[in-house]
Amino acid sequence: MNEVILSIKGLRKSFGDFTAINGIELNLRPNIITSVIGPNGAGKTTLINLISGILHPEKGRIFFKGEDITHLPTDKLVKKRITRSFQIMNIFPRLTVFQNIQLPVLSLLGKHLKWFSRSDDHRDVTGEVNKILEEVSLLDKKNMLAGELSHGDQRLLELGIAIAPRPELCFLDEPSSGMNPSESARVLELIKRLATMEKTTFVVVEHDMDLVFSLSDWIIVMNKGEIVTEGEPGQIRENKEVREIYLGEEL
Amino acid sequence: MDTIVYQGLTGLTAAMFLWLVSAGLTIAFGVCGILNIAHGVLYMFGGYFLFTFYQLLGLNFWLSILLTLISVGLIGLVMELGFLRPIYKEPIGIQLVLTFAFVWIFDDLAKLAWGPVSKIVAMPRFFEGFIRIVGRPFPIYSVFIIGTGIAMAVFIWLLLDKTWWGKSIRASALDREMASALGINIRTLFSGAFVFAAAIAALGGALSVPLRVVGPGIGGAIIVQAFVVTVIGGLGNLKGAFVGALIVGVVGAFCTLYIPVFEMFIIYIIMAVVLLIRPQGIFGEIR
Amino acid sequence: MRKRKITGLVIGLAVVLLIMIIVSFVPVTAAPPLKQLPLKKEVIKIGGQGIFSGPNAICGRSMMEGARLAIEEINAKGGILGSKIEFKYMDCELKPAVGIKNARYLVGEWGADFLIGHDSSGVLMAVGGVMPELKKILIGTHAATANYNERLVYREKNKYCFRTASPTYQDATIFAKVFAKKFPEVKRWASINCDYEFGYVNLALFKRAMKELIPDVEFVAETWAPFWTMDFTPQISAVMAAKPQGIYTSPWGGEGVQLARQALIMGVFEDPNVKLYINCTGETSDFLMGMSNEIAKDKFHGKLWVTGRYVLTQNDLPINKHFVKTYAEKYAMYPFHCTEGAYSAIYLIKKVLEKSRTLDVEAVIKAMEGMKWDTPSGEKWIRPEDHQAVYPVPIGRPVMDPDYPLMPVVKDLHWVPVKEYYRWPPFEPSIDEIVKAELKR
Amino acid sequence: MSKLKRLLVPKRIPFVFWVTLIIFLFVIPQFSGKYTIYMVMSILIFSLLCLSVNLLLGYTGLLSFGQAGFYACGAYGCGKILLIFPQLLPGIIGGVVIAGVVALILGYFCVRHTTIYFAMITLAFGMMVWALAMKLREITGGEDGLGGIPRAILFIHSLNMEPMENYYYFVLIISLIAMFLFHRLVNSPLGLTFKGIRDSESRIACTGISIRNTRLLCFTIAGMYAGLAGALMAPLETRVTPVCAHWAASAEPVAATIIGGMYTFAGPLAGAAIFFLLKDIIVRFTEYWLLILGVIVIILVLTLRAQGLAGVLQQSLFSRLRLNFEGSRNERSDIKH
Repeated sequence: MNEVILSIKGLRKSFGDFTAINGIELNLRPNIITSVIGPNGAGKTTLINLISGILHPEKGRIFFKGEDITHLPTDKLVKKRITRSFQIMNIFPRLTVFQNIQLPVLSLLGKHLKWFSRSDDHRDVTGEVNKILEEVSLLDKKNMLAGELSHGDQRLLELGIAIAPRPELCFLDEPSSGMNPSESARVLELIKRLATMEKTTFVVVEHDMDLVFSLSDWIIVMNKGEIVTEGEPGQIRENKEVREIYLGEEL
Repeated sequence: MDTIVYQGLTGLTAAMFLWLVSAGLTIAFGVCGILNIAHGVLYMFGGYFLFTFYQLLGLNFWLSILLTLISVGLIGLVMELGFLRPIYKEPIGIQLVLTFAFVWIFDDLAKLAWGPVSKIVAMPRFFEGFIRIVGRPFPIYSVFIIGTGIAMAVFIWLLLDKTWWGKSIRASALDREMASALGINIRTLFSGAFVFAAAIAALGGALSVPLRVVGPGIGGAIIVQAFVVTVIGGLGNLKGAFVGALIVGVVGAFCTLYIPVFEMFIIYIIMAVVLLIRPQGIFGEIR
Repeated sequence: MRKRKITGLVIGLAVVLLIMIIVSFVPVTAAPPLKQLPLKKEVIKIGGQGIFSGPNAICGRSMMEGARLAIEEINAKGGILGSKIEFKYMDCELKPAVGIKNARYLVGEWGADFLIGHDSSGVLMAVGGVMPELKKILIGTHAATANYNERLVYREKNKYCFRTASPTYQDATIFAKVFAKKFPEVKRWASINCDYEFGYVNLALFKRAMKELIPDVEFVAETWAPFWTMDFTPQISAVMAAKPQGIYTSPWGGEGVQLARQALIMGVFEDPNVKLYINCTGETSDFLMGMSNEIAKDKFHGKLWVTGRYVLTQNDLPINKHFVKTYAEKYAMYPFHCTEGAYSAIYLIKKVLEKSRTLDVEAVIKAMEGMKWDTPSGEKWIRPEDHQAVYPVPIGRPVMDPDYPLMPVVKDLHWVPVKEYYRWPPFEPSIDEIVKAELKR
Repeated sequence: MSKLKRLLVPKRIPFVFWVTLIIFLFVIPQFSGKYTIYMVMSILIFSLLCLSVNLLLGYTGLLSFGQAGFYACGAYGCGKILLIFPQLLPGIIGGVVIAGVVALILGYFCVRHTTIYFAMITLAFGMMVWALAMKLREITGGEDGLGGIPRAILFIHSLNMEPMENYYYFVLIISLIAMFLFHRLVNSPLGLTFKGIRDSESRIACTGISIRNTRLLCFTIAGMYAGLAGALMAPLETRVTPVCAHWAASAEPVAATIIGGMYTFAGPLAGAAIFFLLKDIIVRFTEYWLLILGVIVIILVLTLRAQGLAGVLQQSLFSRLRLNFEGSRNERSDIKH
């Protein structure tokens, strides 16, 4: 159990005089679902932004399977099968659901620069896209415009785009935000299935504690840009500090 | 040495007009987030109105300038309320095409109103004559222009930095939702800012007519230079606009002195160089 | 709801578009030939174009007014051999592409028999280039590039192109010849010129002529002003730094006004060293009107000299008196070379048709070559080799004159015989060669 | 079968429309005068320019105000080549290549920026081309420009392009090919990538696509289209002058594109025709055509907004027809993001 897919060493990032991430050390184990929890402003999203190359750290290094990826741009990271989803909806509103998934798949198969063939005529792509749409159960809506989907469906699409490049490591930023219980349940079992079937390592930032505890194999607790503690859901539930952080909240 | 000083001063004079136009452009963009191609036309109207008030109606020079600012400000208000407000949320293409159509319309309106002959006003008596700088005559009016330009710079700075209005302007420039949450009335603020921008351009135009002519099409010519200035200084940044104007004006002047052949595209060379070194412009933020 | 509205609007637009297409596709049916008229046509159509937009709109407009004046006079007298003249004038926007488009429209759709006008050399050259295809006669009335008559007509044998306005070089050459005699002591020359063809040619020819006449003449500073220059003070101060005795400038129209005005404000005319300040084509109405205050106050101390391709005081011919008088009554302004060029072009057409008695282009061209006719600027002669009108023009100083209350006029005229300043076939060396030689740039 | 269905059925109405239009274009010279032919040519060329604007504006979300610069590059390149070596095709290709290269170089500066900043920089660079064309007299002929450009021949002397009619067919065929390629492009994976960039930059990066390079590619292609337009114009007008690079010339295709509808393929083409004809008609009747044209443009822009004519039509008339089609569907443009 001591193999590591992603390891972070002394990561630091501050905006002006506010330190968002303060010297984080972290090792992620593969093929499990890890959750990052913590109160607002704990630096969870910043952490993901740093790893996925949207922000650049001032100090520290990030290693993916022992390889330094600290300053790689986002698109290069995706090529290394590290993807993410966004907390604020970030899909292609004027494209159909189908095309939304088509984009990542095309670039995965290195076909996104083909300029003469119609994008729908790539059988392999179409098949793959349909498969993913199946997984996120949007197949029936595939010809709708993404911008016209219901909120829940848009979250699912968000997820779909994130998993489309068949990632080894996938960060999900509040996948269930603004979903009704049934939808988030759907998300939950979807993530679980992918984790087991596709051997994808998931890192989930989540506020919905029920989801977190029923989902994760490992939980990391952050506060004020630092890692408070990490452990199995059971341990975390018992942990004093965590209780203090989540004062009053029922774990 | 003397030549350099003198040439620099003439360049400075030219720079000040550029500064006034780019300042208005920058404010209009910084606050309302709109790129107003018709801004140069407001400069042109500044000239025409001063011609009308001062030359035709024979009013007092300062009064004419005041009236000019007011009337062009009104034009700005009409533009903002009637046409720009509905399209703040539209893609910029719409904004640019709309304001560009204004350039056409205003050019022809000016031609209808003032005829095709380009206009010029007599130099006010108290500005005639020169002071001696490095033994060469330097027009008092140019001194006045330089003074006004710098004064305006200070004034705008004070206005934006020290007054509540300025603060709220900068606030809404940063984050509109936040600003409106703070109880700032964005709509009136935008109108105010746009009118202010128009007035600054008009001031530039008004001050230019004793020295330069005003005629149809002037607006289009000045706006291009203002664009280059803004790109050099960094978009939406007043300090940048000021420095950019100085660079373009003064470097242009020296270019005229030493390598006159390049005079025409020196400003583009400057721009390319700046972009190469600092893609976001001298004072621009990286976005 | 809004959708409905838009749909309606769209359909409306579609209809409009359809109509437009139809309109633009309908070929104009020419009037049926009438045997009794020698020209076999009830109306002779003359199409013209010039600048209507931008700072030089005055030129385009004046050409139109000049042509209109002549046409009204002719039509009032029963037209040309009984055929009335119809006139259509369009905006060339200073864009050659538009000029060509208009020319094609005027000839192809509207059915013009002659084309006149054109302010910018670029446009004139462009339109001239397509005349062989359109097979009609083009008469330039303002744009003055020597490439038009020397290259296009003389070298490239484009017989369809004519011009009633004198070419660029007269300004430079006449000045040189006059001043070499009148002010031989002025030896240090500086120049502020347009940073395009007109400026290059002017300076090159001026230098060349001066060097011939005054071997030890110096050109101490050359500065250039691109299109749309609004602030000439850098140029002026750069020039003045070289302490010149004479300043040669070519920016025209509004730009000419700014330049002279800024020179005045920067004390150029107060400077005892400076004896002469030349502005080419300074006889244009917009220049003189722009300068009227200063001229009235004699701010220039008689140092300001201008040329023009037509100066309204240059003769006392009845035709000139009549022209100036009627024009001034009509437009509260005095005519200048654009007006005169167009006016005389119409009379040229009249006289030629009366001679040829047919609209057949070949015959008309034959008749036009070597034609002599009376114009406000005296008798002009179409030189057969290059289809260029040859006539004398003076230089002079702008002054206020009680006889001409509307605006300043050019007086104190100096002349140089036509033989001496016109370039003659075979036009060697060519203008381009001279420019290359004189301006090492 | 299903493939055949996909190929034909959803396209039936557009298909018929396009075919009739093309046939019409081919027979025009049989029944119309010289000027009409000339005008149709100009419209075709202008629509190519609009396509180039739209590739940036409608498909990649970048507003270029300097396309006239590349248009001029194409025109000068083509003109220069034809003056030296009178063979039409090499001239055209040369023009396109030159424009493409220039676009590639300038694009390096431009594509780092978006929205208004991009617009201003492209405008400034367009004006730089204008200034250079003005200045380099030995190469460009200065203000008078390059004159006497021949329409030359196509490979063999029997294919002489001097007569208008012949050149018309040349322009028509070339621009039809160009439009066809453009259509393929925007429906291809690359086109989809462009649209992705337009819709969400941060997201496109997260699909493993490099934004800047793709933008640069797009900018270059657009430049080449503008160059093609210019290259076709040069022999038509037989003269190229700096003014065709002036920024005012860049604004017209933008206006036409937006009026026509920037998020659609046909929009800019329709826009080009409308804009051109509008101008052509108005200019005949009034000296103050700028005023009228300006007013019309403002009215159109304020009523049609971002959708443009094509968008509105698509939405209000064809939407019912299109809803239940399988496969890709032209995306609608009325959704803000």
